[in-house]
Amino acid sequence: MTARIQSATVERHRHLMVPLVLIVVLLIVAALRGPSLFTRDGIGGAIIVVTPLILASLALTPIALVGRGGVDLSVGPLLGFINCTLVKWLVENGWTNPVAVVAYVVAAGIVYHCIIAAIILYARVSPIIVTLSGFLVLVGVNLVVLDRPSGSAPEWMDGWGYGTSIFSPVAIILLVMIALWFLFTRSSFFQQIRLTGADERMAFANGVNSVAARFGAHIVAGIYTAIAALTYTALIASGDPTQGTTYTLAAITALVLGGTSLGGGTGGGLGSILGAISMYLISYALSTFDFGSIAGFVTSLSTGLILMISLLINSVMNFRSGRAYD
Amino acid sequence: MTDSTTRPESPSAAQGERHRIAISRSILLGVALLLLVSVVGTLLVPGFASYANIRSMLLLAAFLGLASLGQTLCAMLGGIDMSIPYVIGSSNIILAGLFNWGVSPILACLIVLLGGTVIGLLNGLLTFRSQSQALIMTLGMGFAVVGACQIVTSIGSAYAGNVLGEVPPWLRNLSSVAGTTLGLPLPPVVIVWFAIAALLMTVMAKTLFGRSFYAVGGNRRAAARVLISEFRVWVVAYVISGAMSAVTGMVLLGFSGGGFVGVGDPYLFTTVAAVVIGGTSLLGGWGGYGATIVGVLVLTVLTSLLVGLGLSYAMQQAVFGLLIVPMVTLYARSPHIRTQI
Amino acid sequence: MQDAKEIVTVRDVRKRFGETVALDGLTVTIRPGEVHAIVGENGSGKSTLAKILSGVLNADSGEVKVLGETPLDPIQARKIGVATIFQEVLVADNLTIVDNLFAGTDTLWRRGRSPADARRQSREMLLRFTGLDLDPDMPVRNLPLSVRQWIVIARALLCNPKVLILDESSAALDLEATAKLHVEIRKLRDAGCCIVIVTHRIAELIRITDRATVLRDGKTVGELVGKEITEANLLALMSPKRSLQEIRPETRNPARIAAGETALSGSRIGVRVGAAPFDFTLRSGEILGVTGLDGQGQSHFLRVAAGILPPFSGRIAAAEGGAERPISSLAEASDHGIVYVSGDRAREGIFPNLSIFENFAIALYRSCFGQFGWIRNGPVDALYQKERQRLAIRAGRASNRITSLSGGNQQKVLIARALAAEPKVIVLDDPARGVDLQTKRDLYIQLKAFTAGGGAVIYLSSEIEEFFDFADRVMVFRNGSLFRTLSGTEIAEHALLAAMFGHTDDIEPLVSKLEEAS
Amino acid sequence: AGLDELLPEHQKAYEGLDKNQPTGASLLRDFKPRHGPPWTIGYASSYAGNTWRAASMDRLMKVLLPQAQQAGLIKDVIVKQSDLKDAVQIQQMRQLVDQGVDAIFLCCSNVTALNQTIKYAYDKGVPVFSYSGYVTAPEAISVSANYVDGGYQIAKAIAEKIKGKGNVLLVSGIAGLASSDSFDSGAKKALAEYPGIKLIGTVQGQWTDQVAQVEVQKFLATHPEQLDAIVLQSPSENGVLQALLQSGRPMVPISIAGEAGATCYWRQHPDWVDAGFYVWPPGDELYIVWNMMLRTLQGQGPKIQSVIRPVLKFTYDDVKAALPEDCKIDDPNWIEPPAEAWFPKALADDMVLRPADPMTWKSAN
Ligand SMILES: Nc1ncnc2c1ncn2[C@@H]1O[C@H](COP(=O)(O)OP(=O)(O)OP(=O)(O)O)[C@@H](O)[C@H]1O
Ligand SMILES: Nc1ncnc2c1ncn2[C@@H]1O[C@H](COP(=O)(O)OP(=O)(O)OP(=O)(O)O)[C@@H](O)[C@H]1O
Ligand SMILES: [Mg+2]
Ligand SMILES: [Mg+2]
Repeated sequence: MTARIQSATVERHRHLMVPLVLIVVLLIVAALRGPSLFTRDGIGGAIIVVTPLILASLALTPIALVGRGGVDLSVGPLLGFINCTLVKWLVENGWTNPVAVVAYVVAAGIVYHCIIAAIILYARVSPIIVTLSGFLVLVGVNLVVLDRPSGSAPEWMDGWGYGTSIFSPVAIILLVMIALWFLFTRSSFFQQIRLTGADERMAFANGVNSVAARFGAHIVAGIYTAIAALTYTALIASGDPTQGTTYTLAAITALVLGGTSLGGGTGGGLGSILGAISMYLISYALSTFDFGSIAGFVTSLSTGLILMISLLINSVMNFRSGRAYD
Repeated sequence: MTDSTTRPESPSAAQGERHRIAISRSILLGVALLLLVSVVGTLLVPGFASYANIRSMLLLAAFLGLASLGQTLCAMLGGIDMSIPYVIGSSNIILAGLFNWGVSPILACLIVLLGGTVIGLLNGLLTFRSQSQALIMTLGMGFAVVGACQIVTSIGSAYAGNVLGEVPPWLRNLSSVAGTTLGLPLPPVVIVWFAIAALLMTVMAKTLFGRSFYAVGGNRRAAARVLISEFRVWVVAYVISGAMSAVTGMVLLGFSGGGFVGVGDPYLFTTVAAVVIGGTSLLGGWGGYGATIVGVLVLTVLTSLLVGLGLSYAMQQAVFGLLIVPMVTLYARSPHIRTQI
Repeated sequence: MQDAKEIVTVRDVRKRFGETVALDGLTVTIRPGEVHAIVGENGSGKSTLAKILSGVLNADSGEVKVLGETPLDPIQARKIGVATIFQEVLVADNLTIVDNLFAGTDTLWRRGRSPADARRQSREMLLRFTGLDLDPDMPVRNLPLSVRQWIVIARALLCNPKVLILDESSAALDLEATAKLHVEIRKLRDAGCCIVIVTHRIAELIRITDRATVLRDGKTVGELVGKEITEANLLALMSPKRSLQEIRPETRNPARIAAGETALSGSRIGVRVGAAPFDFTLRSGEILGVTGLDGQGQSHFLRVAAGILPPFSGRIAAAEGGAERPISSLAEASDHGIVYVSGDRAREGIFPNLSIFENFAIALYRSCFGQFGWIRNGPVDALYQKERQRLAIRAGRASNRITSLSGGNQQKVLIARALAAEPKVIVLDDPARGVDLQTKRDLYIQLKAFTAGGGAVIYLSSEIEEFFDFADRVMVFRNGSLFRTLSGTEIAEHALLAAMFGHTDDIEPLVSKLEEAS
Repeated sequence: AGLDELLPEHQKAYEGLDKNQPTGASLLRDFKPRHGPPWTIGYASSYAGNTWRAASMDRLMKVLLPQAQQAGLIKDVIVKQSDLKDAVQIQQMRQLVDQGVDAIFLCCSNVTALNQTIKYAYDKGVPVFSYSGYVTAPEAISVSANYVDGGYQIAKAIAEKIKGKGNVLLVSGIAGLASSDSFDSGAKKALAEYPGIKLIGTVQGQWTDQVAQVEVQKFLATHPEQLDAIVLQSPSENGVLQALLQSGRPMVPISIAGEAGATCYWRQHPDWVDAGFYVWPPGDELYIVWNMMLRTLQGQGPKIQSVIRPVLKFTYDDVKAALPEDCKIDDPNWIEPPAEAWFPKALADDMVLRPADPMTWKSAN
């Protein structure tokens, strides 16, 4: 019996295997090639660079979990939007009170995602399509808000992107958000999200409030995207209309590397965190090699291969738990 | 999207095409929108309806149309192919590179086509078992391919991402604005596109092979029971997608006269947008290339209109974005959950 | 204030889907402490009623009162005390047993019970119902249909309901399980809550219900109480057009079958590890029944016989002009004229995105036109019209989506598809699941006609009544292997039960136990 | 200090410079390297996709690096590509610092995003240099031509060529990047001085011939009205030329800034245009930053945060000298002025407090 429970527990965490192994391997490579990663500065730098990605991929997680093949393509542009408007609308008008700033970014994220959730629910269009249009719209809007990289972060953020200490403000934000995430996953609310995502018809028919669950999932996503934008602003200490967009593919990749299936069902926040970290480590490990003038191409090639191989292993391992055939 | 009402049998009702659920609703809407945009364009933009403009719109539509073909097939199975833009860019520079290395044009084209097909095959094989991860798997494939091809082209050249050189005149003529078909002032690639489209649409409508896509998209298990192999259909979709991306890359070389790896980038989300606006749901089972063609034309004409109105690339994207949801809501709403239990 | 004697009042309720009228002025009243059956042909609106009572659907017009309130959505219905087991077994494949079991018990902010309790409770319940000690953290994905059905039933019982609605919940259960279910139902009734049962299993219905409301085309056409509830009366009300007589299939004739040569045979077949291998032969002109308690290997055997799965050991062979053609794949099977019809239409039957016609035709394209050949609708259409008449399929335009048909009619389309292929052998996996009496009869008649024409049929059912007057032989499975084959007059309740429960001798005690259980 | 320390003739080049570009006294004027030569250099490149980057990389690998290695000044150059992702560029730069390079140079990135990273490097004793585009970090040295002036002169020459009236198209670079925006502002200023000239559109050429070609083709297709000239940011003249040739329209003058293909067309059609301008010749721009970097590492003490030189005009005779009659009009190479002409010793020496020839310099110890 206990054996059975074991197996069940193992099965439920199987998706974490690949990112874990990947991280270990990459850490070894880093240790051999670029040991400076393990210095105070190395870690400090890693944290400020990886935090926006971790938070962005955490933002994708509840949306993936709440089902209908939910993947938020617009996470990047939204991050960019909050970054630009924060710099352009608030800082340039002198509203730099920390409380006001945080309140604004969170509100912006929540409002956007409530709109998205409402469209998904009431227009009954699949999330990937809704967020694709969100992506396109925001890409445009961002360049209207800020036509070129410029502006500056609120001065209380000065030095947040300097990253020479492990417990930098950014690191603390990261820890708080992760802690909050695990509180969230303990809540009954999160259970409702999982039920809705696993089988919306079952959930609805059994009196699960699937509408509230979806709104909730999107609100959480909005909050995490907002904080991601905040830490990104700290990283570049300015506004940038185009950079945010690069986070969409990066975050989705981290999500999937973390073993979360875009088809719903498996996955969770821990996976996304590990996925994001391994994304950073991939980039770091590759940068420890010197490929001269073809560096960019080798990076692209190896990133692609690592992605494919991890996914492959993942799907092979989860094969039993994959779509059952006869 | 469907006429799913139950009426008493009328004698005439049970014949010919009536047997197929029409996706005409989406197509009609698309065509209506297309006409609207064209009229607005003609009124607002001087020379919008000029032959020169129509010709170049058709040309750009042909490129997008060829690129979206594979995306449509994948979407009909609930898959997605993110490697399209990267395969386009790669085949674009590789072909230019091959020309520079003095490989005979025909052979060069065949090599590139083969390459695209192989990549498509790999995509299909790799994604079959974990179909929900197709998005990232194909993306990874894209990165890998584009990286590899740039490394190859950078051999003996400083201009890796960016291969310039002699493009054979026939290829230039095939897909440059000034190209002519048998003397007619219309680039041959447009004709080629129409031909491929016509062929594909008939095959989809009129052969078991074509119907298999709908069957698998609708219910994989049931398809297996009637001896339709999900595996084969799935892989074929991706193979076609890879091959068509390679073709797109080639004709784009003829268009721009120089290899550039970034030439495919605009097609990353545009192909998806074209498919969706046309009326093929990304969840599989619905739509078809006919719908995508409408989507492609809508996007192209709209782009031309927006450029004409002086909107920046960014604003064009925004307008597309604003367009998608209403369009899809009009004809591709998923059923209300209440009716699904 | 509603009349104390009535817990559920449905007055003149209408519901339409597009142009389909599902309910057309339906009126039902259900009193406390009664087991109330809703009977009717496929598509008569039973499930729609069930959905309206549980707030899944809302009536277009008319009055719906449950304990004085109108359930507008499942959440509210749950509050009122309505628990429904829907016709389709609604479980989330990727979630664990316990998650599925307690779905909906938690509110948005508060947990109903501690995870530990939940685990303990779920293990106890499933042990009681299925006799299996199941790990609550195991995903339901890999569980057999019957266990999933039990999970859904247990879920309903867990929210100790005042009104319990079962829409064909026994369809997926075998005899023993059904008996257990009846025990639970009686308990609840005696506790004063009222139970609404939708079922096509007349025998079961007669056994357990106190009152039956009969529906036709979304209208109430009559109410039967206690002793009035008989097959004859029910049929008369459900479909007055035809008398009971003419729909009784003609009785079998052993002589012809003995004469028929072998159509399909298997030697040393083992369907799973450690199961004793066995032989079987199917003669043309014969209807071979297959049954057994759940998980005894019978459905596995059926898939082997149809070529969907290769046998674990031994070989299946189709006889063709004396020669034996081994069968190891679906393709080979169909080459040798063996077709398979599944009772699980949603999962492996219909194409929900295709029209009724294409659902019928798509299986025929290959034989008619080949892989890349030109499809011409003419010939297929002729076939379609023929089969439609033959099976009396109640379908609208052939271009309608198949999902606009009721379950029973969808099933008929699938059977029509099988017959149209002019096979030698038809393998049917519980095809009558959730199919009304009328349709069943039509089906039996068609299969009889088919065998009369020299065809052979393998027919799996967990409802033993189906075999009476119908099957020529019945293979009873036990422990993954053929336990006993009954033929001719042996095919009767007691003998079948005995075999299913592994007794070879007389089994009066067991049967009486079951009887009094139910 | 800073600008006013320069000789007056050199100060002229700073006129009309982009206002965000820092021209204060350099923080590196007393910089001492952590150790003597040979030094290891990091090149944090953000992009490798166009001929310009390629040509510049070519000069580095084939000419400058070998020379400096010869002179025993440089051990190696470590190249990183961040594919236009700021976060990656930040990570790579920090990584370069942590793995102990002695200096970092980078090209035309976001003007502000890297500032904290540059400070990080500076505090670790690693000077950062930006070429062909500036960064606002006070710790860095930015070297380039005066792009506002470049845009101005190029546009003015075109305007003169079409006699001050007609429809003009502007092919910009990458919207949002400093050098691109500076160029545009200068060009627009010049065109505005001619009432007869109408700017009928702007397209983003992305500094890539193929992109420029497609964009111009789209533009021509949707703008049937007459077009009289094209002002463009190089590299894109080859693409624009192709677009014009393909469109079947009459050829119009376009600005020439060093891409061999378009210049070759000029070689073959002498009165197509009157003058070309070097604004950011890929190899030479790199030469400046390389030169200033060596000087800084040698402790020559740069005076000012931005090293600016005026754009350089060239004529048909220079082209004749540079290209043969049978040149190719899609030649992706660049013709550049001799490095010495682009960054004369006099100018270089004036930019530092303790001038010395960087190649012959010997470390004190
Ligand atoms: N005749 C029918 N056959 C099959 N499905 C139907 C039929 N009528 C309605 N439906 C299903 O019911 C769904 C909801 O009906 P409808 O299209 O009217 O949306 P709606 O009116 O907006 O629903 P709601 O008002 O509850 O949001 C449809 O999308 C369709 O899938
Ligand atoms: N979601 C829906 N969309 C369109 N039509 C529907 C829908 N649900 C039911 N119908 C139609 O309403 C009628 C009644 O359906 P219902 O499922 O209530 O019949 P039923 O009595 O449950 O049949 P069965 O015994 O096969 O379950 C049928 O004609 C069916 O086609
Ligand atoms: Mg409605
Ligand atoms: Mg029903």
